[in-house]
Amino acid sequence: MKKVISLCFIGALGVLLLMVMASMPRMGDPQSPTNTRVIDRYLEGAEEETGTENVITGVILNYRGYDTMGEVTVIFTGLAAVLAVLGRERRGRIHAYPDRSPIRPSIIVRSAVSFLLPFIVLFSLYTVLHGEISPGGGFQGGAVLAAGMFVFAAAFGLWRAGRTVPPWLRYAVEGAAPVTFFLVGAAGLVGGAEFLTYMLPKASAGLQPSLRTWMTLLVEGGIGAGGAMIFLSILMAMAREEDAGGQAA
Amino acid sequence: MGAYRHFPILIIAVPLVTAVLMPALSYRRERLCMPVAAAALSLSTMLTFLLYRVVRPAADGYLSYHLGGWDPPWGIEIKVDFAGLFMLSVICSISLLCLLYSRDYIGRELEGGRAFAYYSLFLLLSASMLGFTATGDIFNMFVFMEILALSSYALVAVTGRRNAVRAAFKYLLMGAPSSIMVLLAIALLYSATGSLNMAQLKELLAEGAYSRVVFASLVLMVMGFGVKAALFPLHSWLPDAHSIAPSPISAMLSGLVVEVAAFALLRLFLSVYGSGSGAVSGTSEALGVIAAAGVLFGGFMAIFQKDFKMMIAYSTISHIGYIVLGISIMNEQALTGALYHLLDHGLAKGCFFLCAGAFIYQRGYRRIDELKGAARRMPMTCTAFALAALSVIGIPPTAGFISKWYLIWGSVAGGKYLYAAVYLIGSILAAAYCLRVVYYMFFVAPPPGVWEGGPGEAPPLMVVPVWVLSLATLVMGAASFVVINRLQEAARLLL
Amino acid sequence: MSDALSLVLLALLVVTALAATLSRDLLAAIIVFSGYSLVMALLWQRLQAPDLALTEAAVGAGVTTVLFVTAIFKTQRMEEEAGRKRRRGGGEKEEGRP
Amino acid sequence: MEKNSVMPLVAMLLPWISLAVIAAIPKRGRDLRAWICAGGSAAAFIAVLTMARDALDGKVLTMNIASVVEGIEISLRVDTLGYYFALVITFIWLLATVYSVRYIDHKENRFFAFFALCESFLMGCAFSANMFTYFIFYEMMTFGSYPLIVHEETVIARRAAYKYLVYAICAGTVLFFAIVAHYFWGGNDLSFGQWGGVMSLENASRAALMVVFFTYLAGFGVKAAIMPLHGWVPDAHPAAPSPASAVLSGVILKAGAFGIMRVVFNVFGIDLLRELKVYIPFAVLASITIVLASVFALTQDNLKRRLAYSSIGQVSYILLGLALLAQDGELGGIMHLAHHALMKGCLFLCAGIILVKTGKKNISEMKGIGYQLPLTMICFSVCALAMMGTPPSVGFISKWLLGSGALQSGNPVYLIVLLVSALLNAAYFLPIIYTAFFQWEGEETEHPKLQWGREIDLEMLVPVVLLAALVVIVGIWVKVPGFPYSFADVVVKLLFPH
Amino acid sequence: MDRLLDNYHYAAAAILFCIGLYSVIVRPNIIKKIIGLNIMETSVFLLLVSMGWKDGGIAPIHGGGAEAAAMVNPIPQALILTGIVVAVSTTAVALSLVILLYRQYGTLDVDRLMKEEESESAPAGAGSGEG
Repeated sequence: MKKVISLCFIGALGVLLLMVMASMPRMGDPQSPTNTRVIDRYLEGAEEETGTENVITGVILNYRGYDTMGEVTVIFTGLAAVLAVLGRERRGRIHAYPDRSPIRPSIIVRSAVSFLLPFIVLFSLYTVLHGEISPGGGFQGGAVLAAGMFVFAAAFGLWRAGRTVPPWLRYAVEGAAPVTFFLVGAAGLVGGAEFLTYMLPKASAGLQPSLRTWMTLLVEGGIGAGGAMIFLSILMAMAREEDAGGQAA
Repeated sequence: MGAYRHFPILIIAVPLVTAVLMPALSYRRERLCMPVAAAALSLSTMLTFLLYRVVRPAADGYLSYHLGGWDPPWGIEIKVDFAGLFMLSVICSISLLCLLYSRDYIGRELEGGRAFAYYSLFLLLSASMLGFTATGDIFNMFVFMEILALSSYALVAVTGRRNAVRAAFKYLLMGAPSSIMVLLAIALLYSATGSLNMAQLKELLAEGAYSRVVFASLVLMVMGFGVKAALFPLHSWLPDAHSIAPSPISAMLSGLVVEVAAFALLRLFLSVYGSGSGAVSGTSEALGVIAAAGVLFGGFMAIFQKDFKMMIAYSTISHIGYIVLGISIMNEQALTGALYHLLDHGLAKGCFFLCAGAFIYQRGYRRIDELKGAARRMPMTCTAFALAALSVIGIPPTAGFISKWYLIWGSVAGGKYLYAAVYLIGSILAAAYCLRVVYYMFFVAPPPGVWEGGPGEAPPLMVVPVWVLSLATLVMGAASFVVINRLQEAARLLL
Repeated sequence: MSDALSLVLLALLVVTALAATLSRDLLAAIIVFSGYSLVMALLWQRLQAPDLALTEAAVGAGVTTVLFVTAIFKTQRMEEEAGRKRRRGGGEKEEGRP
Repeated sequence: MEKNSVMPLVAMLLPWISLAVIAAIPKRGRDLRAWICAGGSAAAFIAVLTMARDALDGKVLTMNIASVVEGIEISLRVDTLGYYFALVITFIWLLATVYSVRYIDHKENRFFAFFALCESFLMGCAFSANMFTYFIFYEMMTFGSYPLIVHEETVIARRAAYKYLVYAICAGTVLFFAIVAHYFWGGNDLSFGQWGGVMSLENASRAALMVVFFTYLAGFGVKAAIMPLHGWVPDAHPAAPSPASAVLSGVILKAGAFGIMRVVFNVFGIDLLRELKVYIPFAVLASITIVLASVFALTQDNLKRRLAYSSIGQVSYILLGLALLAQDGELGGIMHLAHHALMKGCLFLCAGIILVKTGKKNISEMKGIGYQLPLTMICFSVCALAMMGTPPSVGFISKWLLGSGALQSGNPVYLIVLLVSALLNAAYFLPIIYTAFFQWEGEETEHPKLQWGREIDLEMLVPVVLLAALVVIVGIWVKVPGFPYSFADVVVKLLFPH
Repeated sequence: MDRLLDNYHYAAAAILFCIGLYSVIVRPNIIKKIIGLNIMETSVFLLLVSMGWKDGGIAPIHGGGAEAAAMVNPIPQALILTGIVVAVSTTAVALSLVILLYRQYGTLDVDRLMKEEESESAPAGAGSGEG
């Protein structure tokens, strides 16, 4: 019964949505509000104003930097939530992943992974550092790095992974992204400008490339490292074996 | 202006970054988590109250902060007008009290290794509410809403008990789709206007282009925030979540989180879509009917509850109905009443849940008939509860009376006599469910085996917040003149 | 941009989404879902959003999938069928949902 | 004629002395505490007395406490009418407190504390300068009197108190609506400033004014026990301890009547009411209440219950007086407020003494009780006769004035109502006196001898005797300044300037 | 309706949204519900991206003499980056809750969870625990 009702509801919603879509501006229309308002400054000005060739990065880190600060906080919140629900994994209590996996990764997989891994890490670093001139950026790089670590963990087990990236490192770096954001922003405050303006009082002389770029890189690196570590911690918390929680109802 | 200029961002960013530091802090010194968190929150509370010196209810009385120095609409803007500042101060002070309360309560609830996550999430919750209220950019609003949502799911489940986890999951299953609806609504709005800044949106929407898209986005917004605010048909997650969560969290959830969602509705109606537009007027009519139904439904359900916290949760549904009804009436008086009721509801409901927490912490009692004769062993807590109950009913001279006065005045002035009747019936229902408990506490002999021996009053760090809250309801009622006129000004400006 | 390829990609999206929704084998559903993310990434690449394509490929197809797989190894691989229900709970399906 | 003064506030706050003391020494020295409470209300009485001169000269003392928004402020204002009510309150309260020193035997802290609170809140009502303030103190008083009724904590008391609370809350919400409507249609002016009334047909339609008036009538009518709304009274009075029920029917019922007085005098004004013609249903309601209440009283055997019904009737005398809208009618109504307080207070206190000394509740058990408690029963009889309206007594005065008011207003039918009710009063009071003095257990021939001294228990007896004496004295020397007439006269002169 | 022929990306987004909603509301299995959530979210992202499209547009990256006029709208892409993060965090939280639920109830089926809820009267159960 309830199924029928909800199906009707969904159907009705779908029809309504389609009607709305039909009455929206034509996709790709250069005259549509989205393509006429606000964006010109981004497209023309970004390069000079933010010093990033990749407009996306410019927007993310400069124009809408506050959003990105919120974004990295969201992912940190995800970590904190997972930890609050499942608790941290206990050191040395992690067994080969996946615990009850039917498949044992074969030697081929392992050697393939160990061959690929350096390239993955390299690529992620490239993505992070080259974010402002080419596609990519802090978070993308972090995600790639995390994916690489996941592959490593899948092949060699979380235990190895947990040893390769020691806990203290993770604990320290987890919060890196928001913290770097805050520090850079506070630097702007100290400089007498608004929060999150990438500038310092009077240090920005003879640095090459400009101080703004250095700070951008700092933030990118923070986001990347923080994101990767957070993903790894979430995975570990989810994959740790059950009795370790000490919270059976 | 001077240094005041930077306060808004500091108010938000300081708790946020403190929350992020918690894991690193916990790695060696977990005991320090709570004091550090309290310090951060009290700092932003202080800054918030300092802001009252510069923010005035006048056309140019607001404080606008352009992040990164990019002026809107290109950059993101934090905009603190008087109504927003009022909400901010409510959020700050109540969450500070709940945080203090948590030390004993959570100290016993959670074993080490998870407490840091609790405090981190608590700070994230408060900070996200602050950011959510203060922001002037509609997508930024969404981001903070997500932080808010995630942290509250986790905080409901933090004890890790069967029904707690289930309640949290129920909450998530209703909350996450609603967030997506809000995101979709924002997308539609952006496609119709090409802007995300609230102020600019209001101007652009006044032109009335793509009216169908705009209307759809408004409806989606109302559905999305309606779930978060537990409006009547979308409330089903609330009773479980609020009654099963640890009590300080229940206080936060029902005292602040649902309120913030209601405040978001107010912002949308007045500061984004504009009270004039046809979409808003049509929607607010429907919203009024729904809210009225919610008032009555919540009140009736609350009367028949056996579980104390359940009763309070249903009363929350009813009172959110009050606020939304006031918003939907859309005139100056009703709006003032709604704003003031945000304060009153926060204080009273916070006090209720903290009282319930005290009973649970001391005796593990949570059924209402277990509270018979409670006043003999825990007089302080019971008296505080009675005071707050007066405010919930709306007896003069409590804050509840003031807000109800304005709400009813507004509904009479708006010619909505039926709504006035709804408010009156609502307060009769409130009297029914509150006074029953007060009567049990003070005038009924405890049943055998209950309240014999065992601990009495809760530890001071739990009793003090309870009393501060319940006295605040009295003070804000008797001394409402300190703020009410300026609130009315702010309401006039919003319209 | 009305060209055949994006039409195909969209159709593929819908198909994969339906498959992910309807299959009883959760693992299969998740694999299909990661395929869905990859198709989405391709589409975004066509829509001139390389950053998004990269992110979606890494996060949607990579991280999310791994998290899902972990969750499944922690719980169970198959959806409960009506038969197993009837053995344990007594056919809820017939009674309808509470 | 207006001058600022803190005196009203001081008078209001004096009873809180008792609270302070109780908070200070909750355990030790029971009598000491009780007497200090009595001292508190005595102080309040004296403080009120000091304002007598201004009130008699028609001066007005004002004091603004807080202002919520324009038109809505919490402020005190002592005009003659309010002062008069405050005088009644504090006097009855003083006697009742003295009486309770002996009477109350358990939970005395709670009782005295809330007793004092109620006094202070009631004075707030009397001194309030606008409807908003009045409502605030009125509601506080309502909730403050709940513990007085539930004091015995027996099942009956609980049920009665619960009933009281339900009635009170519903009334409160109705009243709340009435006040908002008043504020909205009365040109944002809730004050009791001028005697003409603030409502006018310019600001609001006829129907709107009707709505405001009748919601006010319903809201205050619950306390004033107008007939369909009287349900809580007959249960609450027997349940409450006697001093509580004395003030309950002596003063707290009057708070409702006083509210209606304010509505009639200061909100609507005589002329507007006459124009709206609402006084007709009002008067009819009052008359019905008078007659029916007396009829119900006939059927009661429980003494306090019978007294309660008689109170219902007597309060409606006041309302009838108001509804007549004639000079003497208003005069009689206002004066009856005090007169009835004296008489009914005395009667209830007597009932209390009977209960304490002989443990008898029902009239049928009271054969020959006049010989065991002669003084008490003499006072009782005096007041009972006064209730019937036999001269020389206060009851006679008010009945006389009301009657002439009925004639002035030109519909003598109300005169008949008064006569009928007088007969009914006789019908339910005389049997009590008869049972008390002319019936006794045992043989007709040997006469039970008077037992003086059995009732000597000054704290309880002095108030009774004092009240009974006043009933007669005030009935004889009516015009002495300080007696009800002197105030009522001022008020009525303000109402009917021509 | 002919506009729909131009906006078929939008239409696809709407359809995907409904599929996701179906999976969230109707499918009894929890993991399916979470998959549905992800589908809903990505559908909104698709809507946003195609909203930012401009006829003959190029990626908004300077260098190589790309002229600004032809670039597609960068804002939706920036928003979606945030949105993706939000989606994955939500998924992580939901999945951890799922793991805990399965530990305690031994089922992933919502109907059975509801049955459990009725059998154990929720508040009392919490009451026994929470104090």
